[in-house]
Amino acid sequence: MGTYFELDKLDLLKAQFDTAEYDAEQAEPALYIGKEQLLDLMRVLRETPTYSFDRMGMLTAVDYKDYIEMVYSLYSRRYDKWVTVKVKLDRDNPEVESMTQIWEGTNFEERETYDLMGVKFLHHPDLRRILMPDNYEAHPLRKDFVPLEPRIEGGVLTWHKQRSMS
Amino acid sequence: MAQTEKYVLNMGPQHPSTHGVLQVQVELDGENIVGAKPVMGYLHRGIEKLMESRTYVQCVPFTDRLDYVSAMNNNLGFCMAVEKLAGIEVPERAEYIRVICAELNRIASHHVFIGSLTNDLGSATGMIYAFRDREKILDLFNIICGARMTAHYIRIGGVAADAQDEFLRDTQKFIDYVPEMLDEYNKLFSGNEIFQARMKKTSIITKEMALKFGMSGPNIRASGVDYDIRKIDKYGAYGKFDFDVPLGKRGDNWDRYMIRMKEIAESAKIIQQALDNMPEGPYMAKVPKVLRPPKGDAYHRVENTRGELGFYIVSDGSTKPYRVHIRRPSFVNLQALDTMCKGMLLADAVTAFATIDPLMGEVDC
Amino acid sequence: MHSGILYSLGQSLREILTSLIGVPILVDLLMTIICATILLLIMATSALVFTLGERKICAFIQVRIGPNRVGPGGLLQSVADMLKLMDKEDIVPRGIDTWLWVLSPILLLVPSALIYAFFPFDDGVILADVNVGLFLLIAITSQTVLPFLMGGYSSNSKYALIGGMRTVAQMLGYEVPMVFALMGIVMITGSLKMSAIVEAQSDVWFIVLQPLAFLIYIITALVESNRPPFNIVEGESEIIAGPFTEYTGMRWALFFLAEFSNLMCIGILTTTLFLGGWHGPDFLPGFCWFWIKTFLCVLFYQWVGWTFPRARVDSMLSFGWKVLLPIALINVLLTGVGIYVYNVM
Amino acid sequence: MWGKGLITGMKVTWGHWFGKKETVYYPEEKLPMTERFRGGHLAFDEEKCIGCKLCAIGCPNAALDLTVSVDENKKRHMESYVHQIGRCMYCDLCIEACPTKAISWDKNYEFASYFKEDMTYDALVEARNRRGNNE
Repeated sequence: MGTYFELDKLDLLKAQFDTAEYDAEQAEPALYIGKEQLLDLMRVLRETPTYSFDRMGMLTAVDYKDYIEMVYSLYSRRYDKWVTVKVKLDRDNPEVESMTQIWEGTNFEERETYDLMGVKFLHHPDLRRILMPDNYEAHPLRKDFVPLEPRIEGGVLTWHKQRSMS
Repeated sequence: MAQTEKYVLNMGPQHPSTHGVLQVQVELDGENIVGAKPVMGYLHRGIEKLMESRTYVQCVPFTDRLDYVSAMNNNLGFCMAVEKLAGIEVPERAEYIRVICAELNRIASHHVFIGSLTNDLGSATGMIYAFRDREKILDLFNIICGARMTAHYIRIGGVAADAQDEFLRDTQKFIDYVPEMLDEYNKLFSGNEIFQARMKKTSIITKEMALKFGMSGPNIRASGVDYDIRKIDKYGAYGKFDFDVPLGKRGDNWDRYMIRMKEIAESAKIIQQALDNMPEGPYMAKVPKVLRPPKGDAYHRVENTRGELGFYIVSDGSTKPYRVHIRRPSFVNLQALDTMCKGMLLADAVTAFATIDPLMGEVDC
Repeated sequence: MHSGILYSLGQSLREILTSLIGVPILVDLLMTIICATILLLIMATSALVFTLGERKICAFIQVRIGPNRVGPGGLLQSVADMLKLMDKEDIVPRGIDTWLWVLSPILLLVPSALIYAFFPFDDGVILADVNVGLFLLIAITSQTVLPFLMGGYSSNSKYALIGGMRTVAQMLGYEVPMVFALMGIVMITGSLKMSAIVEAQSDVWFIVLQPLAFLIYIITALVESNRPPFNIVEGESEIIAGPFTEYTGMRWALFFLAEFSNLMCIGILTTTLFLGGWHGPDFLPGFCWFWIKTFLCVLFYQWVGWTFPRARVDSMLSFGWKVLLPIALINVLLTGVGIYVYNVM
Repeated sequence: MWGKGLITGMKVTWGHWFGKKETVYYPEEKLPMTERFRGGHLAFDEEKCIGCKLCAIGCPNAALDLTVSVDENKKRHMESYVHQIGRCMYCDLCIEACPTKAISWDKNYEFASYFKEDMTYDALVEARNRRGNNE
């Protein structure tokens, strides 16, 4: 079981990036970062030899009703270390830099997050829906999601908002 | 002036060899593949969403349906994530039983791999032989938990019921049979020249590519990257067992096949050690009837048959998880399909689907 | 002169007909019709027998029981299969080239039925003992390519088209080594006549004199008849069913029939060319030996088919051109040298 | 090399040709079900049931539809115990939840049906029928 990223290194990062924050009280504090600096932070985490987080372990988004939080779990194979990076996004228009610019293997996971949570990834090579039908409009994993109604119109399956749930 | 045209062939979702409902849009130039685009979502059931409205205990049977040929591994991953979140200590005997079940299921899943691979290569006999042996493992699961595939045996805090002597005895019998079984497979396909000609030096994934795509499991190990979470994380009781991580050299189809053959032997080794050192004691930790993990989040990963299976659980302090995200290995691995198929023949595409071993229940979640 | 039950049976039938009609040309015509009918019946029943055989053999190899419900021990399974196929809806896909599509399965049956005319089933029992028998045989079996291509082209399906094109590639790759392999036999016999080839094996079977040619022939025969491991034309895991993808019901059954008829045909050819035809110890009549050998050959082909995975198109073609053809040529050379040495001694 | 692998492969298949078969003649010969086998209908024991509905609460898919009546002694009685097999995923949680072990699987796996309606049944009625037949 790999250990968590050391606090002093988190401090270093905090000094380097002005939007970086973490809760020192927690045992395994997540590193919060502003979305403008995310890409730079990730580059530093990946490319600095003393960090070398070369694997994007997991990438997802959580809908906290007021905001959407992107969660990145990074893993360093060389040092056997973990770090969690979190970004808070505006719920109405969530946009964040795509991690495919650093880890190409996040392509499908980002497409999934876009599909199910509605987070738009900037500079993503191929941002389309992946699990839901292409003409589906809602984002199912949001907390206020109401299933759309399937209807066949002119031989094409279309999706419509439900008329008043009573 | 001769003119050739590229054309797109839709393989799947109904096709004899696409492993469930995977659709691959293969762009062909004659029989040479120019590109292969996987299209998924045909089996999307929204398990992540479903879990948000179930209690933690009720979530466990849904993980069976993710990767339904290695259900025990999924149970294990989810239960360990919840245990990490709620701080539950699992008794040692339960850990051992978990390892036995997970490794048995790994063998069973590799049987499916071998079976579907040989079937895709046109030898239905190989499939029947592999499934015949898989049946023996499923019968073992039937003894220990009463279900053959959707086991729902590993629970939060331990296992559902104690392992009977009958189960342990029959497992021992199966482990004794493994070398004979592998020998038969080696004679029937590994040594077969046609088989080798089709597998060797086709659909190569280099080390760099495997790392780039974030692949995991046997697929990345076939490319020569030593990345086995059982070895790295030593979760559960895995730290107590001695086993090797087989590695490939070239990263071609043949390596991906041989890795799995070797892994079957390694899994048998682990099970043998677990059977020999099986401790006595309780099989279930004291878990509150109504489980309310503290507020927070936890990410736990286990080595599933197909790679790194991770569960990210967010708890808001209630009885139900606020958010569950599943990092599915075959979903991520599938990204390499395009690179694997490029420049190969149509017949190789089928082999590539088989060796990358995606399971649509897991891909679509 | 000829001996054997079948031959004398035919002779007495001819005598009866002659006494009834008296016009020799009509008698000949009638005899031909009767024989052709018998051969077609044999072909149809062979499909029934081999379907069951195939399913049983594959079941035995795969540690299964196999069909066992219809009739005693599942013996009538193939009848049930046939009834099912007749019962099926005849689906004609949209956008096909109707004439080619309809003709393809029918045309496929013609060459596979025609070649039965050149097989010596027993001493003197051969429908058309022409001087260029072997040549005609090879010429006619190559014709099966055309209906496959027609079916593949006209189906308006990419899978079928790929299958159809594969047939052509495979025919080009394998017809040549096959002909060169059979050249050795022709050199020893000094004749293309089928009866002469069998006659030449009365002492030593050609499998002893021509082991290399035998090996090449087995491989090429598997390719010719689309049997696994060389069933790339069908290749069910890649291209569904190749040229037959869009056919259903009886149309598909015709393909099926032709396939099994081809299987029996290569069994018979192996027997005739290499295993001494109807020659055998005297306690059984010649045609019995003929059929026993044929069935053993078919059994062997099925056993091979259910053991091996399918070869890939490119490796298969390069194997045909780069390995089999040189070996076949070497075989011709060796045979020539052998004949020379034999004659000198 | 040189076809040696092909011949060993053929030997393997030949070895199975006359060997013991793994499959069985199914309807005549049935495989035994294990003790813990989960499958079939729910065998309901009316006497043991205390009407606590824990099984229905524990069910992840709401496959159990119960109606309970309370008589004058404040004793709870089961009025109907509808099990929708179409929703059931045989996770065993209802049986484990039962404090009095009033339900168990009847282990009869032969309930395939042509009609969707047959997938919903009342375990209470079935239990009464079964008892009626036994008496």
